Formats: sequence, C-alpha cells, structure tokens
Amino acid sequence: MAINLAGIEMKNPVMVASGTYGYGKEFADYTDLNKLGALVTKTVTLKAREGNPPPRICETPSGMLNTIGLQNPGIEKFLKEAIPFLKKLKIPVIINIAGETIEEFAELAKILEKEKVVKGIEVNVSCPNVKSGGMAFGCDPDLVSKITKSVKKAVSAPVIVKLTPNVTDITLIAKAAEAAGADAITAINTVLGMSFDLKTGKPKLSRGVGGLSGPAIRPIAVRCVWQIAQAVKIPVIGVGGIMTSDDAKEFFLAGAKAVQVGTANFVDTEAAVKVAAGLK
Amino acid sequence: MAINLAGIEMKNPVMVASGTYGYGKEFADYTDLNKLGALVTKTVTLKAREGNPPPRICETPSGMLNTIGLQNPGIEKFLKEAIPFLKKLKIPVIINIAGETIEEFAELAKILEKEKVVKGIEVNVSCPNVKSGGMAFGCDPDLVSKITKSVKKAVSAPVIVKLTPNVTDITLIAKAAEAAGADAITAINTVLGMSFDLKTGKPKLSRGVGGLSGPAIRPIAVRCVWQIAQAVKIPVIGVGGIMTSDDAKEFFLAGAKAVQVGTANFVDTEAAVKVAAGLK
Amino acid sequence: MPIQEKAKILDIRELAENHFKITLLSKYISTNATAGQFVNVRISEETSPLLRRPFSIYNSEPQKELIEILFDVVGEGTKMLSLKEVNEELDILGPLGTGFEIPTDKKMAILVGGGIGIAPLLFLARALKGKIPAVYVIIGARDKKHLIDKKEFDAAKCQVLTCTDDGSAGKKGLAPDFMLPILEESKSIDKETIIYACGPKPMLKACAEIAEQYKIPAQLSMEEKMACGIGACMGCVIKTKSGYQKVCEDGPVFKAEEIIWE
Amino acid sequence: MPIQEKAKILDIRELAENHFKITLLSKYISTNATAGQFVNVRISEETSPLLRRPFSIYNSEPQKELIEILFDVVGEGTKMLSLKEVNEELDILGPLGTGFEIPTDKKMAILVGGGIGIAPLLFLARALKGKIPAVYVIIGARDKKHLIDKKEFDAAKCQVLTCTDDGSAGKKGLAPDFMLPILEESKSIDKETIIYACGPKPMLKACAEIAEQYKIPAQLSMEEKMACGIGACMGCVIKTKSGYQKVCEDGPVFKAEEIIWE
Ligand SMILES: Cc1cc2nc3c(=O)[nH]c(=O)nc-3n(C[C@H](O)[C@H](O)[C@H](O)COP(=O)(O)OP(=O)(O)OC[C@H]3O[C@@H](n4cnc5c(N)ncnc54)[C@H](O)[C@@H]3O)c2cc1C
Ligand SMILES: Cc1cc2nc3c(=O)[nH]c(=O)nc-3n(C[C@H](O)[C@H](O)[C@H](O)COP(=O)(O)OP(=O)(O)OC[C@H]3O[C@@H](n4cnc5c(N)ncnc54)[C@H](O)[C@@H]3O)c2cc1C
Ligand SMILES: Cc1cc2nc3c(=O)[nH]c(=O)nc-3n(C[C@H](O)[C@H](O)[C@H](O)COP(=O)(O)O)c2cc1C
Ligand SMILES: Cc1cc2nc3c(=O)[nH]c(=O)nc-3n(C[C@H](O)[C@H](O)[C@H](O)COP(=O)(O)O)c2cc1C
Ligand code: FES
Ligand code: FES
Repeated sequence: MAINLAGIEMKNPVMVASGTYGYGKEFADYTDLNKLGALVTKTVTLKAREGNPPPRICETPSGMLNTIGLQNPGIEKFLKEAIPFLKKLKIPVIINIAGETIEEFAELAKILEKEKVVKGIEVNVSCPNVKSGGMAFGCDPDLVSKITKSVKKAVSAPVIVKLTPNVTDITLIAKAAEAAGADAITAINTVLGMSFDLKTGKPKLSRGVGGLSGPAIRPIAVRCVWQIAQAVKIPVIGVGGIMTSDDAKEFFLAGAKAVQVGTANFVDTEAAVKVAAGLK
Repeated sequence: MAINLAGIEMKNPVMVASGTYGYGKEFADYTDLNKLGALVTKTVTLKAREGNPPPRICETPSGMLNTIGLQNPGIEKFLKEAIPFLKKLKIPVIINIAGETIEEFAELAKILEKEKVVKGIEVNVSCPNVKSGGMAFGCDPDLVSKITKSVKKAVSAPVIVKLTPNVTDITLIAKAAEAAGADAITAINTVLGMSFDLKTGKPKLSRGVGGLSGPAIRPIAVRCVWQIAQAVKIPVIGVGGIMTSDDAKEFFLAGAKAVQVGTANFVDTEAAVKVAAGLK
Repeated sequence: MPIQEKAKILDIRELAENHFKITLLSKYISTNATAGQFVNVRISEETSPLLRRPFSIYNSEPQKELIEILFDVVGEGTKMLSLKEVNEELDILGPLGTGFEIPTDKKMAILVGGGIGIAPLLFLARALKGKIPAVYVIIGARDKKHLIDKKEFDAAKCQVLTCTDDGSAGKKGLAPDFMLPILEESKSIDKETIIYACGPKPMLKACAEIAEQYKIPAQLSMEEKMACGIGACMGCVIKTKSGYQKVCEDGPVFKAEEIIWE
Repeated sequence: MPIQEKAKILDIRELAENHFKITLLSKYISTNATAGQFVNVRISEETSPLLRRPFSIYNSEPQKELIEILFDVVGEGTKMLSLKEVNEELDILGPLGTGFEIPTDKKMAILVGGGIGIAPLLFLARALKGKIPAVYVIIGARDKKHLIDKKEFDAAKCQVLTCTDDGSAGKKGLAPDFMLPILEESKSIDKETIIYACGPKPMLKACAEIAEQYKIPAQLSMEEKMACGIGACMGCVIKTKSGYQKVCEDGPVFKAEEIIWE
C-alpha cells in the first residue's frame, strides 16, 4: 500500500483532509496518527483570521454545510503552536495554505520552506480572491497558474493544488495547475450550498452560503477526479464523502493515486485510520 | 396558494419536474394529477431518441445518478401519444423541450405553438450541445441567449429556461436568459456525478458520468435559486431534492416563486401532491 | 392497476443465512397479482437508502389476504429490510409489471431458478397447476448454504431437481445443464414445452440459448436497477429487438427471443 | 481524556411526552466525567442523519458504571435515538468539553434550568453536595407537559422551585425571574453566591444580566451546532470577549461575563 506521491513517501495512500483534523493533536487521544499515510493541516493564512460568525455549520441530507471562514491563528502562531507537535509524528506532514492575494501565497510558502517537517504544501485556491471581488481564485485558470508558479518558486517541497468543484470545467483548472508546475492535484474542496431555517426564515449559516461536504458530494468528487485524471499526468488526490475503504476504492477506480478523508472524521474519530486499514 | 407564474395560472406553486413523471399518465393510477399546480412533461426532442444503454441509474447517499439520455419518441409521436391524455387534465401543462442545435429548439417550439393544451414551454439547455462538442448549451451564456430568443420568437406561451448547476457562475446564465426574453427560470437540473461499481471496476452507469438528483443536491439547488433570485427579476422555479413541503419552503425562502418535485416521485407516488397539500 | 399502500408485516423469518421471507397483509395485491409480478418496497423514511427496492412476489394467497417476498441480504437496503419487525408497516407499490404468460396449449413446463431467482417461480408453479400437466423445477445455487428449500415446490406437485455449482447439495452443475436430460427424456422437445427462468444473467442467457436450440418458447424474468418501478423514469431498460424496453413495465418477464444479450 | 466507545443501552424510557432518558453502561465515562460535560452520540450507521448529536451528561454513577442522558425529541436524530432499544449499543464520544467549575468559597448556589436545559444540572447538584451548603434549583418550562420531574433534585437535597410560562404547573413566570426573591431573601447577594444555568439563549441572557446586576459569578452552559465535538472543526464557536471560542472544548460552560450576546 506504500506509495510515493509526487516525491512524498507514504505508508498508505490515505490522508486526512484539511480543516477536518485540526492540526492533528485534536485526534491524538482517539487514534494513532502514525497509521495515516499523511496528515494535512487546516488551512493556515499569513495573518490570523477570526473566521465567520456562528452558526457555522448545519446538517443536510447525507452531508453538512460549513462556513468556518478559515479561522486560524496566522502562520507565525501556527509555527509556534502546531509545528512542535507535528514534528513528533512519523508520517509526512502536508501544510495547507491560503492567501488573500497571490503574493500572500508566495510569502507563506517562503516561510514554510524553512521548516524541515513540511513534506508538502497543499495550496487551497478555493478561498475568495479579495482583489477580484470575492470569486474564488480556483475558478480562474490564470490565477491558479500564477499562484502555483509563485508557490513552486518559493519551496522545494512538492506542491499540491487543491481545486474547487464549483466551476464549469474542472479540467481547465487542473491543466493550468499542471502547466504551472504543480506536483499533484487534490480534488475536491466543498461544493457551494445553502440551507434555510424554517423557524427563523433565515439561512442556517451566518454567511448564507457555505461548503457542502460528506457522502452527498461523493458522486461529484468521483466525477471530478475521473475528469482530472484523464486530463493531466500528475497524480490526483481524491477527496469528498469518503466514509469507508469501499468509498475510497471508488476514487482509485476513478484514477486517484491517494485519497483524503474529511467529514467522516467527525462521525468516527477513527474513520481515516479505518479507511487505510481497509485498503490492505 | 394560487399563483400566476409568468402568465401561467396555477392553483398552487407545486409542479412535477421533467423526466420524473413521464407524461403524467404513469402516475394517474396513484394520485390525482389535478391537485398539482402544473405538470411538466419529460423532455421531448425533434427526432426520436432511443436513450443511453443500461445501466442508467444507480443510488448514491441520499441521491441517485441517472443517464437516461433523453429517451423519447420524438415530437411527432409525442403529440399523438401524450397530448390526448394531457388535454383531459384541468391543470396547466408545460412541455419541456431540448434540441441538439439552436434551430431544433425553435422548430420544436413552432410545432408546439399550434397545441392549445401547451400553457408553457420549459427549455432544457442542459443536454449536450452536439455542434460545440458535447458541452451543455447551458454552460454558455451566449448559446442560452440565442436559444431563448429563438424559442421566444416561435411561441406565444411563456418560456421557462431550465438551467444546469454545473457552471462557475449560474447568475451569468440566468441573466443571459432574462435578457433574451425568458419569462421564468427553472433551477436546477441535475449535478454531474459518477460512481464506480467495486465488483466490476467500471462506472455504475453505462456512460460513466450521470446526473445527480435527490435530497443530496438540495443545498446546491437552494444556493442556485438564491443566487439567481437576487440576479434577475423574472420568477425562479426551484427544483432539487424536494421531498416534503418543508423542503419546498426552503426554496421559497431562497426566493423561488414555485417549485418542482422530481426524484421524490419515485420514492412516494404522492410526493408532489403531498408537497402541495403541505403548503396550504 | 397497481396501488401504493402500507402493508402490515405478519411474519418475518430468516430461512437460511442472509436469506429472509417476509409475509405481508395486502388484500388488494394478493387478489390482483399474477405470477412474475413484483412489489417495490420503501425501505426507510430517511433519505438514505432513498429509492424503493423491487422484489418478486413469491407467494400470494388471496384467501388469507397475504403476499410473501423472499430476499437475500446483499446491501444496505436488504439489510435494513431484514431488521424489520412483525406489526411494522411497509410502504409498498404493487402489483407491478408484466408477469409470466401461461399458455393453454402446453404439456410440460420447466422452471429454472438460480439463487434467489427462485422467488417468482413458486407463485408460477402454483398458477400452472391444472393448466400444464407436467411441471419440472430446477433449483440451482452456488452451494448448499445458498440452496433454497424445495418443500413448497414439492407441495405444489412439481418434480423438483436441485443442483449446486460445487455439488455440496443436489447434483453438481449449473441449473440450465439439467434442462437437457428432461427435454430429451420427455421427448416433447417441441411446441408442447415451455421454459420459465429467473436468476443471474448468465443463467438466463444459457436458458435462452437452449430454448433457441430446441425451438421452444422461454420466458425470462429480467433484472435492472430501478428508480420508479412504474414506467415513468426510463431507468430500468434492457435492450430488446424492439428497442429499449422497461423491465418494470414491459417486463420483468420477457420472451427469451426478444432479448439482445450484450 | 475523552474516548470513543460503544456503550450498551441499559434502559430507555419516555419520562413524559417526547421526553426520554437513556441509561448507558460506560465505566470509563462514568468514572471520568464531571458535571457540565457532554457526550457526542452517533445516531445511525447510515449517512443520514450524518453527524453525531451532543447531549449533556445528566447523571453519572461510577459505582454502577453508568451514565444517563435526558433528551427531547426535536428532530430526526432525536427521534431515531428515542427508538433505540435496551441492549443495543450506542457509539459515543465522551466525556467532552469543559464542565462547571465548583468554587470552594461559596455558601449558596442557584441552578436555573429551562426546559431540557435541566439535563446537566442534576449531575451538578449532586457534585455540589458537601461543597456548597445551600443549593436552590429553579426548573422552568413552557407548560406543565414540558416540566421536568423534580424528584431527583429533591433527593439531592436541593430546594426546588418549579415554574411554567403559562402557570399550568408550579409558579407562573420565567425561570430567571425567580432568582431575585431567592437572592434578596438570602441577603447574601455578594461573593458568596454563584449561579449556574442551562437552557434557551434568552433565559441564559436573562441570568447573565441578573448576575451582572448583582455582581455575582454565573456559569452558563451554552449550545451551538456541532460537527466534531472535539475541537477540530471550529464549527461550534460562540462570540466571547476573547474572540470566538469553541463550545465543545472551551465550553459548553462559560463564565457569563465572557459571553458577547448578539
Ligand atoms: C423485478 C425485480 C425483482 C426482484 N426480485 C427479487 C427477489 O424476489 N428477491 C431478492 O432478493 N432480490 C430481488 N431483486 C433484486 C433486489 O431488488 C436487489 O437485491 C435489492 O434491490 C438490493 O438492494 P440493497 O439495498 O440491499 O443492495 P445495494 O446493492 O446496496 O443497492 C443499491 C442499489 O442497487 C439496486 N440493486 C441492487 N441489486 C439489484 C438487482 N439485482 N436488481 C435491481 N436493482 C438492484 C438497488 O435497488 C439500489 O438502488 C429483484 C430485482 C428486480 C429488478
Ligand atoms: C453541549 C450540548 C449539550 C446538549 N445537551 C442536550 C441534552 O442534554 N438534552 C437534549 O435534549 N438536547 C441537548 N442538546 C441539544 C441537542 O444536541 C439537539 O437537540 C439535538 O442535536 C437535535 O438533533 P435532531 O436531529 O433531533 O434535530 P435536528 O434539528 O433535526 O438536527 C439537525 C442538526 O442540528 C443540530 N442541532 C439541533 N438542535 C441543536 C441544539 N439545540 N444544539 C446544538 N445542535 C443542535 C443537530 O446536532 C443536527 O446537526 C445539547 C446541545 C449541546 C451543544
Ligand atoms: C468543517 C470543514 C472545514 C474545512 N476546512 C478546510 C480548510 O481549512 N482548507 C481546505 O482546503 N479545505 C477545508 N475543508 C474541505 C475538506 O478538506 C474537503 O475538501 C471537503 O470537506 C470534502 O471532503 P469530505 O466530504 O470528506 O469532507 C473543510 C471541510 C469541512 C467540512
Ligand atoms: C430519472 C430522471 C430523469 C430526468 N429527465 C429529465 C429530462 O428529461 N429533462 C429535464 O429537463 N430534466 C430531467 N431530469 C432532471 C429533473 O427534472 C430535476 O431537475 C432534477 O432531478 C433535480 O430535482 P430532484 O432532485 O427533485 O429530482 C431528470 C431527473 C431524473 C432523476
Ligand atoms: S424503474 Fe422507472 S421506468 Fe422502470
Ligand atoms: S464541534 Fe468541532 S470544534 Fe466544536
């Protein structure tokens, strides 16, 4: 089951998805993190972000919506608070980053380049692009290309670009990332969704819309992975609605070289480790 | 609960979604069709279409995928076989049409213009565009505009344009339809998805990808309706994952003027009528 | 005319490992069903599993106002169904589809059931009584554990032959193989015989080939994934000589010569 | 340290309409839980309902190795939970969160529970025995039907006052209103009193205001929608003076003065 994913050596092809596992520590009481193929940390940004107001989550049929808003302490505090724990792990650690501008991505990458524990950088291009008025970077092949290039220039570790499914043709974005030098692609981030509270007449989430995750989106994620795997040569990491090793197998059939387990971790603290065990 | 939807008088704002209710007759044994706000027929095309090979459907978490492939007898046979039954109904009948070219849409509309029973035309722009290489018409604002204009020119009945959610920005498409004269918008058609059969290692559907429907996509549909309702002035018809009248109410809160019930009809033959009753 | 109704569970029992029988109270369906028809069962009020699950009517007793279905636990839906309890109600649609035709000019019928494919054949065997004098039933299964009890067929006065792929019970071999000796022996390999079959696709195909070879009519109960079960969604088609036909409405029983095998 | 485990259901009963108590066998949680902590319960193996549901620990008896939760049926998840049966196992995470602090320098505690908000207060009342001499409990509810039995609090030697919004049982009025007479009467409206409250947000806010007015400390058990329950998803935050804080980890119990009310 061991794989070499774009230069990252993993005991098995199962990672945890960014934002669903904190910085790893949160799950250490419940499961043996060293049984994972790799750990991907929650998105870290240059400056601290307090995140969106509550309510931030709600349940939907076989899924959930979230609008966490990338709450995180910023890269400086992250280095101090999260890295010491991550260093103790025996598995590769992949740091997920997001910037509000192209420059911020590069700056984050430069800072992380100095950290030995960082075995890969996952670039979250699904956050809103402040400069171009809130539409996610990941919807525009040009922006994805620019971000990828600038991160590639800044770090020697493999660069993984994580794509949003909320686009007309995800293969265009994937190809742009590949052409810009991405070492791998993660697909997918959450699907844009919304739900209303009948009691209040208002959206259930503070920001109205949010990101749909969980089994409900698995067919969408499998489709995206399949489309991308046929369009690019770099490895694809599949994520979206994986609860069991059987679910993970669907992604491998679709062409994924590795998978990430996200929302399932909330349902079962051992979900990711069980998926890995089930692939043997 | 009675509404006037872009000129179509309905007792209540609940219709059945195209392709999930046949031509109406199929459900007449089980429920009183005249309790619906309106009936939308399965997409009819100019020439007969035999549809895609089996397997055409599979179940997914809180949803299903289909790749029916618009199987239908073609407009001529449709007029002979379906219209006599539809004429007997006391509720408005909306005919859903799709062409493989822009011209075919107009031609279909012209033929239907002669049929008195037709109270509205729903234009399905989600089918693959044969001329421009298989991408759905509905992904391109220009094509949607052209199709809408040509259908508007051909018929006096209200023209409803049904949009696909598989686009980066659905408001662009909705605005294009509005500007081209559409009287209303239906959102959404199915979400592109895929699932693999672990036993065979092949996709569960004959064509690989298919359309995801059912409760799983409700948050996506509600989001699209909300986005569109803020972008256009014409009424929006909400569809996607409605099982109960509470689900329908979410769409009204999102800005829909009417709703359609699709996949739920397969689960409960009285689903649509129950949704209507529950709104009173 | 089929209906949608809530039918009370009168009995549910595990006949063999993973193999269940449910008895349902349904005056209407028991009165109106014919052999080969099916019911479409709602498994849960939740959204997952979402779609109904189709099951052949295994037995229908209008006097007692009950019907029975026989099923194997193969996935989530059948697992949940197996956990239902007596007195619970099941939301069912039925009787659905076009069942077996019973011609009046035949002297012999051979019923071939593979695995759970036996389900519609008991109902058929009973319906054949008094209409076709000699009824043979071949019950096949992977192995002993999966072989279905033949008692009910004995009671229906059929001549029953059982076989398993591995020979762990009954004869060793595939069900269709055992049609040949019967056909040869009876020497009525002609218009006086009819074959009925239900089971996995390869078995049905083998039956169709034998039927063609011997030029005798065969009726096959086909399966395809279903959404509506009532002919509205076009989801359940199979390829036939007259184009795609709906298993739920035009079938599940089709004439063997109609089917185009991939 | 919390754990994830399968806990056997020892008892499940409907105490009043739509109002249930489940007793679970859990040596670990009963031994380690403190008042105000909660468990996060997996409702179903299906994907819908998907997320766990959080419930306060109502009672914990380490000797008997059991814990109890008290819940109202408000939606799909609690409905399914109410249908569980004795001997079934529930997949639970716990004990989670930061519970009530029990200071050693107080003479009087007032516990205010609105509706199902009473749940963590029994555990607290028992924990206060021997630590705070006078424990008052105010149990409020919409009406008689929703009022929770006070017996267990009587047994815990608390002075119990019940009230309903419509006066159909106990006194008529909102629970926080009945804090004032107690505070006035006892004349210890100062550092010797502490307020604990759990219930709907408006009730908690009213308690916070009274606490502020009388300058006495108050600890409130807050609610927010949760995904993980273990501090990983950042889903369950509420606004506090030190920024967004996680109800599942930093709470559910917060100091009243910390909370920023919308
Ligand atoms: C006309 C007809 C009659 C049938 N009669 C019987 C019977 O009498 N006894 C019995 O045990 N089984 C019968 N089947 C098969 C039965 O419907 C499936 O075994 C059952 O739907 C599986 O559901 P699941 O949730 O356990 O399996 P899963 O594999 O989890 O189901 C996933 C999806 O696939 C569909 N599916 C799975 N297997 C089949 C299949 N073989 N045919 C059609 N759809 C399938 C389900 O309906 C569901 O939508 C019949 C099928 C048809 C079409
Ligand atoms: C720390 C904590 C302790 C709690 N203790 C108890 C208790 O002891 N007894 C009790 O009856 N209830 C308690 N609740 C509330 C309980 O969790 C909800 O009533 C329950 O989750 C509702 O689930 P449902 O599926 O029936 O409702 P639905 O409304 O269908 O649930 C939909 C979603 O909303 C969430 N949700 C709904 N209501 C609440 C709520 N009030 N707080 C948080 N999430 C909610 C559910 O978890 C689920 O994700 C507590 C909540 C929290 C946060
Ligand atoms: C609560 C929550 C928080 C998330 N935070 C992030 C994040 O910070 N960065 C990121 O790239 N993806 C984030 N995601 C997306 C997941 O990593 C994953 O792509 C998505 O949830 C689909 O996978 P799943 O269905 O297995 O959860 C988050 C998802 C959830 C549910
Ligand atoms: C089996 C099936 C067939 C469909 N056929 C059509 C069709 O012919 N034309 C069309 O415009 N939409 C078609 N749809 C889409 C539905 O009308 C509807 O937009 C979609 O299913 C979302 O609604 P739902 O979740 O309530 O099913 C079909 C959907 C299903 C499930
Ligand atoms: S299952 Fe819908 S047409 Fe047969
Ligand atoms: S519920 Fe996930 S952080 Fe609190």
